[in-house]
Amino acid sequence: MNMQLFVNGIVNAALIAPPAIAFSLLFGVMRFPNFAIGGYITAGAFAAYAFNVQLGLPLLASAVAAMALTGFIVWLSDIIVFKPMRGHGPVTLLVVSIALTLILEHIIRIIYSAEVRGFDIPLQRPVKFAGIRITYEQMDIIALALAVAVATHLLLRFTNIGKAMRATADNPVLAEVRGINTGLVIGFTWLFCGALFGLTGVLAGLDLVIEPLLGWNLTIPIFAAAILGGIGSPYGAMLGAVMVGMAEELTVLVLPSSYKVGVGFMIIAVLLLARPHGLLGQPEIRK
Amino acid sequence: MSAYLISMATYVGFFMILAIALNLQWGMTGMVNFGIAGFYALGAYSSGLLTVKAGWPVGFAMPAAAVVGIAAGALVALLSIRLREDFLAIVTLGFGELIRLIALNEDEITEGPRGLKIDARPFADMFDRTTYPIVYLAMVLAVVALAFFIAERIRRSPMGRSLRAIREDDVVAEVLGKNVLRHRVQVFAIGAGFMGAAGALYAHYVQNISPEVFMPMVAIFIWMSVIVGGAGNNWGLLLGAGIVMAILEGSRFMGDFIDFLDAEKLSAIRVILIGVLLIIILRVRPRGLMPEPRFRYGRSPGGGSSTADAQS
Amino acid sequence: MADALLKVTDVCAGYGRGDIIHEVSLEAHAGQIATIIGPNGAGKSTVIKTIAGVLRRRTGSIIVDGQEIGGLGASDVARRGVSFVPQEANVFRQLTVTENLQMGAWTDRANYSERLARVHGLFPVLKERATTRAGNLSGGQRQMVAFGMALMVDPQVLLLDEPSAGLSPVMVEQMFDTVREVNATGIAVLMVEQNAIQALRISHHGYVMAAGQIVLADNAANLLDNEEVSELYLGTRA
Amino acid sequence: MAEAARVQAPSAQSRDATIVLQAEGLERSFGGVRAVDSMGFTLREGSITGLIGPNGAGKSTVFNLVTGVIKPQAGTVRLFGEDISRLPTYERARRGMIRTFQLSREFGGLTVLENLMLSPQQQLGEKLVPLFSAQRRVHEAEQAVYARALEVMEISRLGDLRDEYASNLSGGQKKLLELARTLMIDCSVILLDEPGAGVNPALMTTLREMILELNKDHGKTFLIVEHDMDLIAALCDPVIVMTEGRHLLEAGFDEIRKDKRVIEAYLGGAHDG
Amino acid sequence: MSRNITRRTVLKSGAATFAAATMAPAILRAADDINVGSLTPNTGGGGPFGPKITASHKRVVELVNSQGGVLGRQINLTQENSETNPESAVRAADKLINVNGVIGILGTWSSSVTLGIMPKCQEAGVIQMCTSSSADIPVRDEKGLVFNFQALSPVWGRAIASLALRRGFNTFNLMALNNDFTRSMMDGFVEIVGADKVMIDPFYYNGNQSSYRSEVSQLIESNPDAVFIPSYVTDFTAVYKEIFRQGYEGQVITVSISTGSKFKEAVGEAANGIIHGLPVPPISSEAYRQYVEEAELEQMDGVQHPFGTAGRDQMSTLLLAVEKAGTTDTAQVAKAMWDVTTGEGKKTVYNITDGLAAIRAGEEINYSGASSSVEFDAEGMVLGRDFQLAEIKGGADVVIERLEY
Repeated sequence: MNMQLFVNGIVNAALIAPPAIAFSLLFGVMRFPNFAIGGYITAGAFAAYAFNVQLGLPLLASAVAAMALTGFIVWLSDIIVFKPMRGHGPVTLLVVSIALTLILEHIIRIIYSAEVRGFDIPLQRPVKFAGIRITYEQMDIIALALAVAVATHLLLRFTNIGKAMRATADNPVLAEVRGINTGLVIGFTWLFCGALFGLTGVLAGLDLVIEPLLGWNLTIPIFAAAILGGIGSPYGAMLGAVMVGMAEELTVLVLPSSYKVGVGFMIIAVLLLARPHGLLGQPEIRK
Repeated sequence: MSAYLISMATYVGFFMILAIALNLQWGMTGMVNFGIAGFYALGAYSSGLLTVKAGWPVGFAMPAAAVVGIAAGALVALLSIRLREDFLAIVTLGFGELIRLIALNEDEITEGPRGLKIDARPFADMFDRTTYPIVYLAMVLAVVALAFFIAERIRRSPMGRSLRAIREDDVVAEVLGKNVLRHRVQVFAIGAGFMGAAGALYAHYVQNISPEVFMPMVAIFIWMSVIVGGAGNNWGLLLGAGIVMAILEGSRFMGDFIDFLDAEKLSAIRVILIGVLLIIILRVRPRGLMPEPRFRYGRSPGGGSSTADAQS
Repeated sequence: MADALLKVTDVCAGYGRGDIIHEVSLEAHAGQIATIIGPNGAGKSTVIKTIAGVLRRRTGSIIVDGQEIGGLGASDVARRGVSFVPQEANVFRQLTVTENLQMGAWTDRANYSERLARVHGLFPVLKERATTRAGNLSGGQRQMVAFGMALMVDPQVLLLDEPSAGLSPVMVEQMFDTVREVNATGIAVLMVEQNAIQALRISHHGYVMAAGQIVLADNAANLLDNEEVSELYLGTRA
Repeated sequence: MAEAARVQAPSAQSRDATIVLQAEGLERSFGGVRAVDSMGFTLREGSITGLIGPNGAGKSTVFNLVTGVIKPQAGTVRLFGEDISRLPTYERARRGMIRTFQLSREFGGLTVLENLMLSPQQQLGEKLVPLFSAQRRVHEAEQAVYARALEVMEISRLGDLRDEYASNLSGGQKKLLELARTLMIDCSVILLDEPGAGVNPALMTTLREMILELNKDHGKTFLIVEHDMDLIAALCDPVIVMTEGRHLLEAGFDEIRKDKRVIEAYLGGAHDG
Repeated sequence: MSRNITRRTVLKSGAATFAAATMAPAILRAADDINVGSLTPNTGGGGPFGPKITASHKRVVELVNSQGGVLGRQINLTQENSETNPESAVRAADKLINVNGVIGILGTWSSSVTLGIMPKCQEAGVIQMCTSSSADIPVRDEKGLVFNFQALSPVWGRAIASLALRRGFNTFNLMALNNDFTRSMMDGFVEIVGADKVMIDPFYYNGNQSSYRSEVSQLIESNPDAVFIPSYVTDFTAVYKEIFRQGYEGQVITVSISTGSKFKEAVGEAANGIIHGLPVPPISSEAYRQYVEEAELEQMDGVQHPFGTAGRDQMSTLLLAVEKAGTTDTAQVAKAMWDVTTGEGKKTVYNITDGLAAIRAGEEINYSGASSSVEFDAEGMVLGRDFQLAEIKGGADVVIERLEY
């Protein structure tokens, strides 16, 4: 049982790590917690549904197309909603992003109603070894999450655009002064993160159910993972995802499962009280 | 029709109390609270359970709800006061969810998901059925006025000045000898007390409360009220609460005019409308419809008044 | 005298509604150092930020090497060979020293290794601490990184906003030595300084600003000798 | 000028004066790097003590440790003989120790007047109960604070800016405001972190005069971190030199400017003769 | 801005908005209409069902209006969204009662909404018709104005349990979505199978979670013969996918509302083998056939429309009762509800057209509905709904057993 819970936790973590990384990256550049990730993820799931079920594309192609479309939607949301509001306080933008997620969710409702949906692929039975059950699909999800983490790391560390992203997140005015077109970099960041949210939509659609609240349900764990890892730090977000994923699963050992959501929050609260800047976050000392 | 207006005004009253409380906590002191629904629920359940299960008279139960709110607020503030604002957001959100989960799961006490039926209503036997809603509205407005008076007195006082300083830079405020912790805990507790009182008023008004009432969406509406009205401005948020409720309720009447939309699409369009309006208002008036006024002291010649004159 | 490399004519700029600088005109020539001094709030930093494109000029023209750059954003200005070192927050704290220098070379990655070698030559400590995050450096070392970044391209014009602020006396000296060295390679330097006397001593030209306007322009030596200037802006030290 | 100023400053002869502030064995590391390493010093009543040293020597950290903004890993701080090491920052402030910051930290959303009126400690109107029970006395106290703020604005030449948001002030005006804020406070020790940074020479004179006046006429004790050696020379005796988190030496400025170690590490050639 | 203007602005804008928004429809409304409210869950947990209930309400009203109305008056239907949330449902009910002046609020679905608006409805004397299963509903209805078209959930639990026992399962584990409806259903289930056959304590999960993995691990850990999972379709779909993925090979039993066609589409072939039960419309009945035709649905073997059919029956019986009572006085209409639905030896009608005609012809009628034969007990709770257990085979529901009343 406990080993199984451990595996469950890893799968959870794999599901929330990519969006937590994206959320963190976005926070780094935009400096506000974007609650619209729920809407983005839902949009990704429905986009993939449209390509896969309605247009009959294979799932893999649908996933890629959904990532592209979500990236575009997310980028567009910046152009229309957030870009004109640069310089506003983080709390104002947070409220705006909540409004945005409500808008996205309900546009999807108008088009698709609240019915449950799934992709056009059969459910898989697990393989069993050493008392652990895991499906190939879940292994794929874990592998994908790792790939996203590594790819993001390589992107940020070794490519020019990645370095420019870090520079822009660090100090946008200086980046501009050094000749970096921060507008382009920010646009790329939205697109990249949007694609990750799209991917999450696909994976969450596989794992859970495609319905208008899909992304909203994932928002808090993602937010928690990003915060635990020290918001704005993509590597921390991966670690945070593992912790949140595990915490959610292991809760059932000590408390009724109906308290699961709350316990996740409690763990976050306790950790934040012990380390107010997250696990990998650095306190800032101003002179 | 007028009965409807009276009851909507009563709901606006609940929103106003919550908004005044949030303004005190966030608008004036900079403490983010996304757990409004939790304090609201705490007040509602405290007063409800004290009357239903403990047999308290409603006249004692309702103030007790405010006290419970104050205690919970102080506790939450003490625990989480050093957190950055976005972290405080998630901790308070978690507190709200925790309260809701407790109400949901501890059904031996709270009746859980089937909801708590509350019969007791203040002064109910003194008035007939048609005038009672007006009496209730008056009661709610009296609490709005009290909350407003307290919040406004604080805002204009040296304490309000310290609070705004803490909002700007808590480290410097502390270096200047301000007891930041005490200020924050006090203000958060007072705000939570208002929220508790609002919850109690709500509970005895609708007479049936269940955990589903206290979803985080309530917090979002109150945030919208404060932001749309103008953070830091108590008059503004009264306006904001009125506007948010007017949008929420007014959009119901769209269905009476637009026939071709089915109910599902219509309700989706309502929410979209609310979201779009919020974004537009914030775009056009980023500091709200009535921004925080600049404080000017004692400008009037010979007047010698040193109280803040908050006109802009 | 040859045509000025940087020529600012009648520039107005500011934040929000009002202008902070009014009809400012000044020049910087290749191989020379020009310094702006003046009281706090006079708008010195605003001038230099406007030239760098961090702030858009409202009227007037800014010409670099014969081309109008007024109205361009900071990144486009940087591409025109103008390298700006801001006063505060002038390094990428989360990036390593070397990554910072790479960012410096963003607009022109040709001859990267030669330039890196040159910057390492100027500031050997940057080579030692190549993989340290800039945020973990001391104030003086950060200033070197900032300066080094600006030199990772071959700028025509170097704009410095109070390069000596917050530096210990020995560091201030080094900094000014470096400015002189860089300038000797033919770059036009325009800087804003509080440390007016030391700055004017290495400068060719000086501008005195007050209340958003240039009130006096002369060669640096004359300004140093000008009694009015020393009383008002250099302190009563003489 | 420097000579003249130094004569006015309290001289090193008052060695036997009461010790106001005493720090011993302060230690603090950040991420494995020792920022402050068994640092100690004493401030004598009525002195203006300078604290100098190369960038990164740990001067600002010492300020943070002494005022409690950062908790030390070891060491004690005594104010008037009382161990304040465990006290929260605001309690230290209330015992008479106030500081400024290297980069001005004004309350940007408050007006200049409010920044000043805010500063007096333990105002009656800042307490919740009197606000509702003793409004008359609150009002009177506020009148007094207001009157004092007007005086201070006069002294610090900020009168024209009274209703301006502090965020709209220029860098030098902000410095002035920070110092003016300390004038509002009934304190005995003032720690200034680079009061001269970013201040032009003319304003520097005002600043210097204000510090001297506070010291001579009001008996306030100063600890000043500064890179401007003219200011240090004009005001400070003794001067403490820090390097690498440690107390290197303490002496009069004349002695320090001749010290080889100091010249090498800090002063450079400009001041050696 | 001076304070006075400010205050005025607040009052003005608030009052004006409300007045403008609320007066207009009141003017538009003809004074003589009979006003009926439909308060359905078009979003939130009941989102998949609300629109169907609403559509049924609307169809019946349109039909009646086109045939001249009831008591010679047109029916004016106002629809509101309960959002499956009592907080906004109470305000919606307020509007229906005070602005639209409805005689009844039909279609509430979740128990918390039905119970949440009950104090308001009771006070205003408004009839409530719901498909909620909380055992508290009859208890809190003090005026006899509430009619429930859904069997109470303990009844569901008991029926499903007895059908499951007959299939020969010996050990069970139970897990339920955390709400009132499912809680009492688990109690009913355990009551019949016996606590000794339940291997671990029944437990609850919350909807809208980001994963149900640990709950499922817990549920199937002891490998029982069967698991019973009272739930709604959204959470059940996610839970079932997880059960399948974790390799459970015993029997999954749930309620049919969670296994509609959308569920089957969403999980594909894996759905085969699930057993589900619920009170069913009498699918062999005439009323059900008519409903499927009216709603332009495909005739299916299974039981796909428990709430749509209930919506039809709610509106039909209410209007029949009005016609029967000859007045819109709600106390009398409520009394007439039994007259038109319950009792022996009356003429059976399957739709409102026939029913109205029969009443006008002076006949006693008994409406037999699409959701059930619609017989009420003394407390207004529906009696004798057929109950059926079906198995999903080849992507369709195959009835394996029926309990008929």
